[in-house]
Amino acid sequence: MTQPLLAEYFPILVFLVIAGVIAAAMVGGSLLVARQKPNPEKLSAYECGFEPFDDTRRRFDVRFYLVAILFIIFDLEVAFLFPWAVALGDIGWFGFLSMIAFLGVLTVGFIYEWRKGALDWE
Amino acid sequence: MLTIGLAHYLTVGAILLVLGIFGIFLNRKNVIVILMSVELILLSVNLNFVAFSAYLDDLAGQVFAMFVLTVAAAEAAIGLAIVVIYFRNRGSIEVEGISTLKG
Amino acid sequence: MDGFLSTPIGILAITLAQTLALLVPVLIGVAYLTLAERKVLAAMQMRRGPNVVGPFGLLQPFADALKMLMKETIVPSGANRYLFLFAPMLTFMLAMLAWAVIPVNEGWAIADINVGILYLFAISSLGVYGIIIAGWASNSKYAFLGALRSAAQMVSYEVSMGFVIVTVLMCVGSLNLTAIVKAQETVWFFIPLFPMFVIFFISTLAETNRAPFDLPEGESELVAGFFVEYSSMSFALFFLGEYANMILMSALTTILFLGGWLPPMDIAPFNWVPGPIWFILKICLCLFTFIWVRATFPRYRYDQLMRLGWKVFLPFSLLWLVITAAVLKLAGWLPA
Amino acid sequence: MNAAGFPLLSLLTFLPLAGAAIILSVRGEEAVVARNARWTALWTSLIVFLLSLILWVRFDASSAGFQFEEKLAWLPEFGVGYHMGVDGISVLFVLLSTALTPICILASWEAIETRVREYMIAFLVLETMMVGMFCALDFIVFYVFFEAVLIPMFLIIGVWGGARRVYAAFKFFLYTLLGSVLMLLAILYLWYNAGTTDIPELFEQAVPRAAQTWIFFAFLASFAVKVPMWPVHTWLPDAHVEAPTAGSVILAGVLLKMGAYGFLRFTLPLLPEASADFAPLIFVLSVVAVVYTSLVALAQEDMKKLIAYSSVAHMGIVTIGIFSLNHQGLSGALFTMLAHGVVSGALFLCVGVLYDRVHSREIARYGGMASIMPSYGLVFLFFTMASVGLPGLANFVGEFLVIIGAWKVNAFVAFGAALGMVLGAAYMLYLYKRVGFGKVTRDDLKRLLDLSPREYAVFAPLVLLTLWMGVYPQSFLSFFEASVANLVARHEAALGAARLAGIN
Amino acid sequence: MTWTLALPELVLAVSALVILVAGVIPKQDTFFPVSMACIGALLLTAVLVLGQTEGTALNGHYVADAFSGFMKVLALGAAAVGILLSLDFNEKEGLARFEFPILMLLATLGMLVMISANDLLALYLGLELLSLPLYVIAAFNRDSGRSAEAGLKYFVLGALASGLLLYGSSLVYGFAGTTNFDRLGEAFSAAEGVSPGVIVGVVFVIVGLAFKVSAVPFHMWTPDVYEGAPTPVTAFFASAPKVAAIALLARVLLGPFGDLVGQWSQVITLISLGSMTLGSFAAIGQRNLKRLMAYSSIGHVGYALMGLAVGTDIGLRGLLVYMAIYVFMNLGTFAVLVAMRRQGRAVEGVEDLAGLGRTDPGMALWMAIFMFSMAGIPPLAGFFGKLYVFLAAVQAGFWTLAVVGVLTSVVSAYYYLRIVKVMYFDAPAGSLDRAPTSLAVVMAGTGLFTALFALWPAPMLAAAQSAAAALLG
Repeated sequence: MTQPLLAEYFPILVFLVIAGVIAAAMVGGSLLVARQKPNPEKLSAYECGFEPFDDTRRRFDVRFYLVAILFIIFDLEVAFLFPWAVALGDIGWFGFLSMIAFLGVLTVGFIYEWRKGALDWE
Repeated sequence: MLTIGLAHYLTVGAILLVLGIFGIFLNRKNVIVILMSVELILLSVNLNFVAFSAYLDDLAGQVFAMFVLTVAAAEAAIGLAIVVIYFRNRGSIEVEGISTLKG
Repeated sequence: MDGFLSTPIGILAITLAQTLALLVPVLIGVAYLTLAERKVLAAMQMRRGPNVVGPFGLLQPFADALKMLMKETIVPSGANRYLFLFAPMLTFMLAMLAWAVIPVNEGWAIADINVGILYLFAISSLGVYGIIIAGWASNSKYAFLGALRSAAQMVSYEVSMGFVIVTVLMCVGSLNLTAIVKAQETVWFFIPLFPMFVIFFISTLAETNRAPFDLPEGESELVAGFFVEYSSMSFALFFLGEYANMILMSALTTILFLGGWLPPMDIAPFNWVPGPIWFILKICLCLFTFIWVRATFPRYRYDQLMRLGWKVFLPFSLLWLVITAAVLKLAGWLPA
Repeated sequence: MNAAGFPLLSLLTFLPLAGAAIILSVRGEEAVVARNARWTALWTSLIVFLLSLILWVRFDASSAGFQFEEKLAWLPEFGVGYHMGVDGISVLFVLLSTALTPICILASWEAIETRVREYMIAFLVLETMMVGMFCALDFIVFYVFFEAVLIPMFLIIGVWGGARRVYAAFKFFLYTLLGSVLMLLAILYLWYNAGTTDIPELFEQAVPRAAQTWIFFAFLASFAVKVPMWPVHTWLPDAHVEAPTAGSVILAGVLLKMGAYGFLRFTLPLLPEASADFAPLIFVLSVVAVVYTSLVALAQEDMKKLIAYSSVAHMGIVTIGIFSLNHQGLSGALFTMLAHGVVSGALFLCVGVLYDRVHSREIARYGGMASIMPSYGLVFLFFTMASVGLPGLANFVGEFLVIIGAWKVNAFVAFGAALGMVLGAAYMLYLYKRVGFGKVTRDDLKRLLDLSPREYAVFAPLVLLTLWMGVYPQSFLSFFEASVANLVARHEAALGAARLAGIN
Repeated sequence: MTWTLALPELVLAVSALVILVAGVIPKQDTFFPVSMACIGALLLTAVLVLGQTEGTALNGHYVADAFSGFMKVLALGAAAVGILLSLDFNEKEGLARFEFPILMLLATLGMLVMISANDLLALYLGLELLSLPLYVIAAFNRDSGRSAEAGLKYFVLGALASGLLLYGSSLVYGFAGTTNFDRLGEAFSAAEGVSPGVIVGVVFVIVGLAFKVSAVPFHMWTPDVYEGAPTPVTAFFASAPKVAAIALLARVLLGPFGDLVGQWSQVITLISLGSMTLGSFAAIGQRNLKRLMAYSSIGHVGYALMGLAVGTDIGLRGLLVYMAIYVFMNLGTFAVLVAMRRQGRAVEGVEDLAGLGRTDPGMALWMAIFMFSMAGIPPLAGFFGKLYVFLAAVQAGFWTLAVVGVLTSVVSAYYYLRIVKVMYFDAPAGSLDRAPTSLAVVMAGTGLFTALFALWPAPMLAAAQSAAAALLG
């Protein structure tokens, strides 16, 4: 524990371990205690009583993918905003306006997406 | 206790880099793996930057890492978009298939 | 004794004790939240709710737990076995892990790290993984689509949540959760930042897949969403995770906007009540609102939900962020 | 600027381009365009020729220096300028170029039927490049013109040539380009060494002894291909055979002289020691060329190919003359170059006359032409004799001087050159015997018409020139007397200085 | 604040954003007006670049000098012509989406940032700002498998390249302690030896940039991408980004790493040799013109890098002149390639040019001029580019480079001549459609430049000289 930075995070590690143990214990306990009697009908996928027609992991609406990309972009924007927000008092007007310019660029991107219908469903 | 020094970080970084490069060139299956390898390379770079930054007690490295993260995100987005287009045209993203253009 | 406590083993022992001291109440809270929800909903719908097991049905959660434990764990034939079992564990662990940084009172955080809010934000983002993995590993269309919808919905609202948090941070000047609470000694942030408070609260509903945003598990279309194939304890873990997340989000709302453990006014009799009690009370208030909303509003359509997230919340919170920043800057109210 | 302040050489160089521009701007029906193009090209080239006669008149033969000089800044920071001027060595080549161009245009009047416009443009551009090259007094400018010749010539062979024109055009282009780029490196070295590429200034600077060998071989690579010397001559027969008649004329008449001119202009003055050192090598190559290609010529079945090989042999004599490094040798080489330019050009035209009528160059296809086409037979005979070196006709003077020059250096070399002359007589007369005399083997030949007025117009100046050069060579020799003397003197001085340096 | 120095970039960035918003709002198709606006923005930026003062700005991340001015004007001009080339083609191929010119504009912005970068961070950002739009426009033809494949390949190798470059940057940063070029330069000029970590870093940086300029052995993507991408995109790829990447390479190597010239010179020499050789030999067998041009561009990069390898003032000047001339020839050639359509369908085989000399003499003339110029035959412009780099090599005693250079230029002359041969010697294989005015203008403009450069080379040489002087101090 020589490094104070790591010491701060030590409880989180403990937390992780305990949470993991609890979760595993619950699943494992159920596996041990409960009666396991599998049969093919029980194990088949839930689909109104008949066999699935095709592979489940098939192509899906590209919009989900679009949402993922938009999320990445905006989340990164947020990631930049965090330090900026904290340090806003120290960085003066130049710092303030830089971020406004950055947000402006993102806004342009946002307007573009909006107009192109990337945000519409159906 | 074991002290983790700069050399350890650099070694991990170098290993990640090599893994990434090999992932790109030895991968015979899936384009997505290539994208992941690229991310791995960028990860190794970030590790280097942050380690150096801590070692040199200089913030520039961390700033650099932030920018790399951002660009990596944009790159991943574009990469995925291109893979999607490719898939729409070909119906497959196997690496073997990417050889219509050659000569 | 002092000597023992400063050895690594001692520190480990203390941390373990602290962890359990936090986790056990949270788990019990989760258990009773399920009961509370049923009770409150019943009351709102002029019913009685569970009242058979124990007095007023107070032992109902334990009965449920026992039933779950005794059920067979079914792993569908086409599923990816390990991922299938891992997904609920992950969800549960993440829901627990976030609690490590929540300050219940001044100095009562197990890990009072200086980037606490960032940590919370990160951990709650990871929740998507549990859902995606579950949906993918189940090899069932309903689960898969449910997972996709759920993931999309969560990430959509996370963005505006991020903006809201940033707005709060501007007023605080620190990422530390304790510091955030302390900054509200004069005024709780939900008053000056009321619009952001509203956005944040609604986003937490979406983030936890609660009504009216419970599309991913909409019974009528996706039967139970991403965890349709789950049974037994793994199902219970998802359930626990979801409710733990509700409590967590309430705690976060409390910390960010409702002054954490601070009393409404620093005068008697309010300041006689200890901080943790205030904290729990505020959480309960939020939770009640969660349930209240569920009882009141019909479910959103998916397109309405996405529209709300991307076309209303996002631009609005972004705009409000800029306005707040500009006002703070112009008025010189920024924390040094 | 020359004394009159009039940029005569630039005018001579770029006037053809103006003609080309006029042709380019003409639009309309194909026949009209073709007629226009022919006339414009002819008039342009004639005007250029007439202007070039001013050179003849105003040139001061007693001076060894450069005359009609013009100088303009071009790439000043590198010491490269647009510098034009002529001396005794180059002036007659300018005239040769300007004289042959109108003849070529006239010769292709009817032979070229397709894409006349482009053809005429190519020829005028070619004229610009040839004149510019002989006038250039800056090494880079020289190189630019030297190389640029390839473009129009490539197109002339490739577009209007015979069956294997593509192969021939590529071979021609790549062979010469390969040689030239090596020379470019040598030029760059000299440039870096002297800080200038101005030729008169370069003459003042001694090139380090160690570098001379390399530069010599770099120059040799370029000029030997152009001359062409054995064994890099193989592009020539192909190019000659496939090129249209006028193309062959220009190729033999002017382009082959570019290599020899390069030796005279650059190799000898700039690299005196290396030239002296490697003269034996050149002699060997040249004698081999003379003898070997003469023998090859004997075996040819194709008239053009035969004349092409004869060109290689004649140019071998030229290189012998140049590297004999004495007054007679150099004068003889220069004279042979001029004479060969006229005579071999005329011989190609003679072949062209037959080819236009019969569309075959096969020797066996002909026979008895002298009786069917008497005037033609006479002209052909005249030039055959000139080529053989009959005294009184052009070639004799030059070759005789070369043999004298060579004799002074090495008797075997002189013997080789003389042997070449003998063999030359053999294959040329054998050619004439088979084509001009003998039985008329085919009936279609009997209906052939004799020379047309246009063809008379083409041949007349060449006949006159050949006679003039043979009968009164002094009028040409006097032009380069002073320059050659100066060249020899400087060469010996340089060698002497080097020897002194070596002794000390 | 000194940020006003970066006015050209700012103006370009703002105009890109404004045009994007203006282009997306109307309901109808805005491809043409947006393209025109983009060209306008590029020209405006070029004017601003010409009026730029010198100095550094933005905490030393940004530098403006004669070198950056020269390269920027070149890149901007090439980009403007690139958009001009796309106008007609995109309409006919159904690619007339207004994003196209804007992506080019953004890529150009990236180039400007690269050219003016005075810090590894700025370098990286500029490079990525350039690359990301290029990945997209390589795959711009969404319905073409070839285009998608080109985009994918370009993306994968481009991402790998920037990864390697970054790794190198991280090593340089770590072992030298700074990312600023000026301070790096000071660090390396110090007497004590340089850490091997830095050398490794520099090599990685060179590798990354060599990918971008498609120099051997990092050229693998070039032919495929050039062939697959839509032709105007290929034209753009082959011109402007190359200028920027070469500029960056020159600035990085001669600026901060100028004192390590002994170390990197060998690397660049090998790259140059390889590029020249491969560029000339591999193109011989190509039947597809775009592929052929890809190898040709590899070769040209080899020649240009020759100027860098020698590391002298003359060498740098040669590099600049070479790139400038290359851009002109290249854009002209691609104007012809873009114009190649038969009955409305785009064709790109060498044999499709057959008999062009008869069916469309004008276009054939320009193409012939470009081909002879690329082969380096005087008096066309291409010769002068080669002249300068060869002079530099000879002057610095890099004989291997010079000799290999002239020999490969003879080899490459073969395939350039082959195109001339197909156009003039072969029988027409059906005529091509008449070139639209915009392309004809580009052909004529670049063709006249190429043909007449010899008449008045002084202005460009003077500009190159002052640019080189600015970089070498």
